[in-house]
Amino acid sequence: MTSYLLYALAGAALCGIGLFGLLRLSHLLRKLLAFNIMGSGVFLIMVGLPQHQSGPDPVPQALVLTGIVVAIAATALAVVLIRRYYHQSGMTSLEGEAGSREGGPL
Amino acid sequence: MTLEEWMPVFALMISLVASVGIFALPETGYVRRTSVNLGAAVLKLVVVIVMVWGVFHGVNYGVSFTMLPGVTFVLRADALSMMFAGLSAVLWLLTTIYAVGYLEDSPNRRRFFGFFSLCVASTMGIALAGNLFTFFLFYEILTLSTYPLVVHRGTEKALRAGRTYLIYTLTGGAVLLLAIAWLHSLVGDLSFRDGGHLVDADPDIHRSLILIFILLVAGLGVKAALFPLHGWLPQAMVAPAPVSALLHAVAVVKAGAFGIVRVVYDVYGVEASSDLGLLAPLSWLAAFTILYASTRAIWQVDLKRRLAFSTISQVSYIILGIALAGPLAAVGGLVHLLHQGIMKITLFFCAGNYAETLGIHRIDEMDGAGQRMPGTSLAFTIGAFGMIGAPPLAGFITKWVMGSGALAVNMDWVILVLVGSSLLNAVYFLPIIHRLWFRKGKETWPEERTWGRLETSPWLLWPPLLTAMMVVVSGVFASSQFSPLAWAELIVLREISE
Amino acid sequence: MTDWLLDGLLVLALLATAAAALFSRDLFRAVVVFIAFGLLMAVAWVRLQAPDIALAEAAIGAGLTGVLLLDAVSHLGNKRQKALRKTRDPDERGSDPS
Amino acid sequence: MIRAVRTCFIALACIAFSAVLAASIWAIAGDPGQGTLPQLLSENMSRSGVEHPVTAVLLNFRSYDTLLEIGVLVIAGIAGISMSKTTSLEDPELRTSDPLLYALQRWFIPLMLVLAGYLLWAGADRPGGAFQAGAVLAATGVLMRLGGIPMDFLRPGLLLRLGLVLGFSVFLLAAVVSVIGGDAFLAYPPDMTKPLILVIESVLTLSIAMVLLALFVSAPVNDAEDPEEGDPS
Amino acid sequence: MTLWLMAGLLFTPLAWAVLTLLTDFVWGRRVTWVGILVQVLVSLGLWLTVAQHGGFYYDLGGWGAPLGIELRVDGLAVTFVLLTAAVASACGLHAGVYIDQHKPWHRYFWPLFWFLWSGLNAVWLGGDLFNLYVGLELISLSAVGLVALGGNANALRASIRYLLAALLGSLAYLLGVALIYGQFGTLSIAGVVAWLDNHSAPAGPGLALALMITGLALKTALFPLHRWLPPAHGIAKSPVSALLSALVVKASFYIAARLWLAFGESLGSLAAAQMVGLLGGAAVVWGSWLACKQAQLKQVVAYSSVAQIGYLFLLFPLTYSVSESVSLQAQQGITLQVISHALAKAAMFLAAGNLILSVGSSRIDALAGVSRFLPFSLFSFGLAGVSLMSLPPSGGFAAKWLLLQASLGSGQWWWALVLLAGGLLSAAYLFRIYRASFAENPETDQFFHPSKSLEIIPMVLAVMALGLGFVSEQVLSVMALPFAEEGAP
Repeated sequence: MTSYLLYALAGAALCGIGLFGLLRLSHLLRKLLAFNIMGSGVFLIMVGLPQHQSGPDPVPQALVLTGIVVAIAATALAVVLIRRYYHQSGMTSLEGEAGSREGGPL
Repeated sequence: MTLEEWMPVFALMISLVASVGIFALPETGYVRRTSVNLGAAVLKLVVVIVMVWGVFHGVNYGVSFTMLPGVTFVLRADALSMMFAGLSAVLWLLTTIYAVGYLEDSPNRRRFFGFFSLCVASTMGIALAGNLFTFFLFYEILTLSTYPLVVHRGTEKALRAGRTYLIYTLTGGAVLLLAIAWLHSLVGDLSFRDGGHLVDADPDIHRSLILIFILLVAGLGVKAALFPLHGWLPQAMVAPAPVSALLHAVAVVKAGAFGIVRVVYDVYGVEASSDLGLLAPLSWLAAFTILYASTRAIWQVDLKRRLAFSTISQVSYIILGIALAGPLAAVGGLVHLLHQGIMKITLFFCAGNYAETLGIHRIDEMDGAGQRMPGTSLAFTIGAFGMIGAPPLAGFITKWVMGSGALAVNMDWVILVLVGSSLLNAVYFLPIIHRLWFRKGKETWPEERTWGRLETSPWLLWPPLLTAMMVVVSGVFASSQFSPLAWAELIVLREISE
Repeated sequence: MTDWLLDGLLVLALLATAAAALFSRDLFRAVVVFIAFGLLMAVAWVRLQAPDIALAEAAIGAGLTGVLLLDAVSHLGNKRQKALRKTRDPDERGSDPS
Repeated sequence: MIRAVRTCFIALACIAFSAVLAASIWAIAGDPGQGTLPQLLSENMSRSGVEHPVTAVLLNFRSYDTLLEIGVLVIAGIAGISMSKTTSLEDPELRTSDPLLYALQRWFIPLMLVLAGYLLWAGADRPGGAFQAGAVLAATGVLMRLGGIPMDFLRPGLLLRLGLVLGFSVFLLAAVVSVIGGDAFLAYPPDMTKPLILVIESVLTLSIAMVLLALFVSAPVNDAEDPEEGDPS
Repeated sequence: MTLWLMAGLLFTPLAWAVLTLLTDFVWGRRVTWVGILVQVLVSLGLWLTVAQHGGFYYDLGGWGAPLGIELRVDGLAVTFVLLTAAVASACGLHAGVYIDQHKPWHRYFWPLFWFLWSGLNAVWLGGDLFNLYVGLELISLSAVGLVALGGNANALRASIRYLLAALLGSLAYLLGVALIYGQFGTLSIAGVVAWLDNHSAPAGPGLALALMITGLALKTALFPLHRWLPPAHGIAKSPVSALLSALVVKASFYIAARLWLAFGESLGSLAAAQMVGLLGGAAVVWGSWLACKQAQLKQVVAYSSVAQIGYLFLLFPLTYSVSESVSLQAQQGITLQVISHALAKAAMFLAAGNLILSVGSSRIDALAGVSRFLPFSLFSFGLAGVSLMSLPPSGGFAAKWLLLQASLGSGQWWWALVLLAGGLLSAAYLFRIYRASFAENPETDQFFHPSKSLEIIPMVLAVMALGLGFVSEQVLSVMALPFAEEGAP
């Protein structure tokens, strides 16, 4: 067991927390926070797991950098959409319409 | 490609191209549309006659290509194909003439004629299909292209009938597809072959083959209106008369019956089918359908519905004929494919004339129509007597040959069915004839239209007279070389000589 | 040993801030905690010997995302339809089921 | 009540998910396949044109990822400005009058600009690079914006759009230049690798900052909308 | 030559995204026409090259896997590249006329469109797990942007929901990639396959495959993860709906299929395969049932996508531990299903857009009388429907036939029943629409007649879907051995 693996396992826990938030919370900004937390968990696993075996590895680090930029792009897009949605409808969750009582995106 | 390869493609494409052309023309282009339509019908008749001649002299028309891995698309003309193809080519021409007159001044004619030609194209495809896969292809296209014709009038009743029609035929199609796919996965691609493929099939798959046969008959039986799958046909009579005449009396129901003939003769083979014990139950079912539908027909007050039940009953003659598994009975069944076609189309043409000219739909309105429309009524009478089986008309030939065939294979009970059916036919046709000629008519008809000196439009009058004449001719000259009977004998001869 | 202690504490802090960011009653506070989470992540990346990611996380993950979200919260927070949200938002429950 | 049950159910499912995931990680950690990638990477570093391995991976070995990733960023920017109001920048409501912020600005902005420059320059051989520098630059912009400094180039117009795609287009051109020489897409000419990467990084920095900033300022919302298809309006 | 073609294929969409961003809508349209021409020619050229000389690996930047990113240019990939070229150009041409050029935000339609196209090409050709992730995100974000473009609250709700689902799916996929990299130390699919060929399958990465496929199934809207799809596809503008239904959902399915065929034998299990197939079957039934219940035309078409997507997932049970020939039949069937559904669904959405434009309402019962006055668009809709109902001679029928053969050949006859039931159910919801259009409306022609170019495009697509059945053999033979894993790096 190296400290790398510890972080990878912490990443697994973060994934769980983030997933719960994404599925259960209804406020859209909170969902977005949950998405980012889950993303962080994935990144930790991505770097921690291979480094546990072979020491610092620049390839997954580069991947995570790419991943972070993609995540910020997605987050920013989501924020724009959410703000416009709020502006048009006055709502901050997707549950507005009758018939869709579940908060999840599924 | 050689001419032998091109001919079936021509036969198929003529109606298809006509259909596309009709759709491309504007709704208001009556003259151009009619010329395209009639021109295509004549051309097709010529092509089919050439092919009949060729097949008679042993030319092999055929073309095929691989459509999917392990599956070929085959068009091929054998004697049986040409019987069905000839029937539909002749009747297409007559029905087109009739329909031009019938639909004068009504809306949506482009749609009607476009889909009508498409139906005929798929009928031709069914006739020329060289294997079960190709057969199924056109069988489903026929289903689809008939739907717009059934709901043509757009009324609530028509839409409901369309729905019933679809539920029956699409379900039947699905069952048929399952059966064909299953058979394909068991024994590979099956082209239609005289004598069939399954004579020495592995005994291990016998149970599967029996099940597949049941599925095949169920799938095909929907279109052939075999009891208990006949429910859609009387409802579909809401369609315009030319549709009922060509499609629901001839093309669609015959497609089903034709398919059963193909399955029994050219896929399973008569020998294998009867060895598997499949034909006896089929003949019982056909016999029951004959009697049941004739009985039901008696109580129908609507003329077209009565004719529809009559169709259900008559189509089962074909199935009965081949299910008896004797060559003579088979000749009787096959010849009925033609005979019933011309007789029934005569009756439907006449029913359409009564409706279009006098506004008559119900049988109790027909009193005295014989004086008002003598030509139409004469044709109707000939057709009805043919159905009953009065000599020397076409229907008599069928029953005679089939009866002798049944005796030849020691199935005496069939005679009872034939006699019973003739009696029932008489019970539901004779009162109509009585009303036509011997009852005094009322002064006014429900909706009368006049054409000067003529009883009705010549477009409407000549087709039934011609077909009625054919009923007489094919009965009287049954023993000649080119009669339907002779052709049916040729088919059976080629089948059993394998 | 100190390393292990440090790593352990960091991991615990990460999990705690993550949970707090998701389930804190107040949305504004949630975002602030999320920024803290981002900074902790940056430290974690340093511990994972990934200084590039650490820099990026600090600048992008914590910094920009945080600002973006804070800005969004200030716009969404207290304008219209507060009553509407009250019935729908689990903010009011504030439970932390994880 | 139903809600509480559902919450419990989802919570249990998520805990189970974490547990299974952790178990998998544990199993993989105990039974590693022999990856040869790190060795391969160090063998090829000399041909990459830069000294820092992460930069080498990002901008040379796996540059296609980076190219597409900038594309993703540009998409987000496009979607952002497609919804923004045109005359939002002088919105007085947005201007903060916090003296602390002013003070911060006076000191921070130059400092941050320097930091961004350093990060960019460092990327070749040390941690740092276009993303970090771009992010810092964007953060500077955000500060300026909060401080009410007008930044007219962020008004949705040709200039903004040009800025959005500048880095992306330069990268793309560099990618296709090699094809003319008969090489693969994205292959840099051997003797120009380092300068090309530097140029790409610099313009990327600018563009990344632009996109992030555009997304930040595009938040004020344009009211106009399309009717739904088939809506009689 | 191949070099130029590949570079053109990768470069054109990205470059056109940049160019169209700098112009307004009308100029963007003209520029797009040129781009479509280039892209179609390049795709065709590449397809011909591969058809003649076979597939190859293309090393981007001159760095081969595992260090660099390799593109896998095989028959299947180029077929999908060509399919994309056909469908996307149709949608692009249609959109150029269909979309209101006076709304200022519509200029952003073109760059998003081109980015979507480049993402699709990246996914078809991708041979690198992480690169596929980036490609997926490129697709998702541009698709979400297109749905949201100028949208009202409903469109925004749909697009946010879509975005969240897509992001969650991508994260699950990325998590799987992380585990795969941890286990195998490489990101190249071929590399992992080569490793698996030489070693016994390890226990850990089974979850990785499960995660990736679950994430991709979410992005493909497999039942029960389908709920984001109908609102997004129903509310987007018709050309966008067409792109989304025809191509975007296929991209994630394509990756899932490639992963399954590469790793499924060693990392998957029979239970998982049957489970996925079961969900697919449920999707067919449930999606069709819901399609029957919809009152809006485009919602019917959108739910039909949910049902049709269900068929695709029959690939999983029909290729797991079955004989080589059955597996091949299933793969060919699914490939044909993807192609024919793409063509038919695009035609259907475009035709639906025309119909809505004509009758001025999106409700089905507003279609009464359409069959008399607007036969052309209705005809396109109907022809596309033939393929969706998988009736002959359409490509859908060819696909169904192969799948029937595969399910009967592998003894899994229950999938045959699903296939047949699905065909009947799709007839149920489609004939509802035809039926409405045949109802006679006593009024005269009060419909708006869209321009001919709008009407012809869906017709061309529908005829292609219909004719696919006749050329299936040729199409499949170009794909020689679909999904073949030849030549490890």
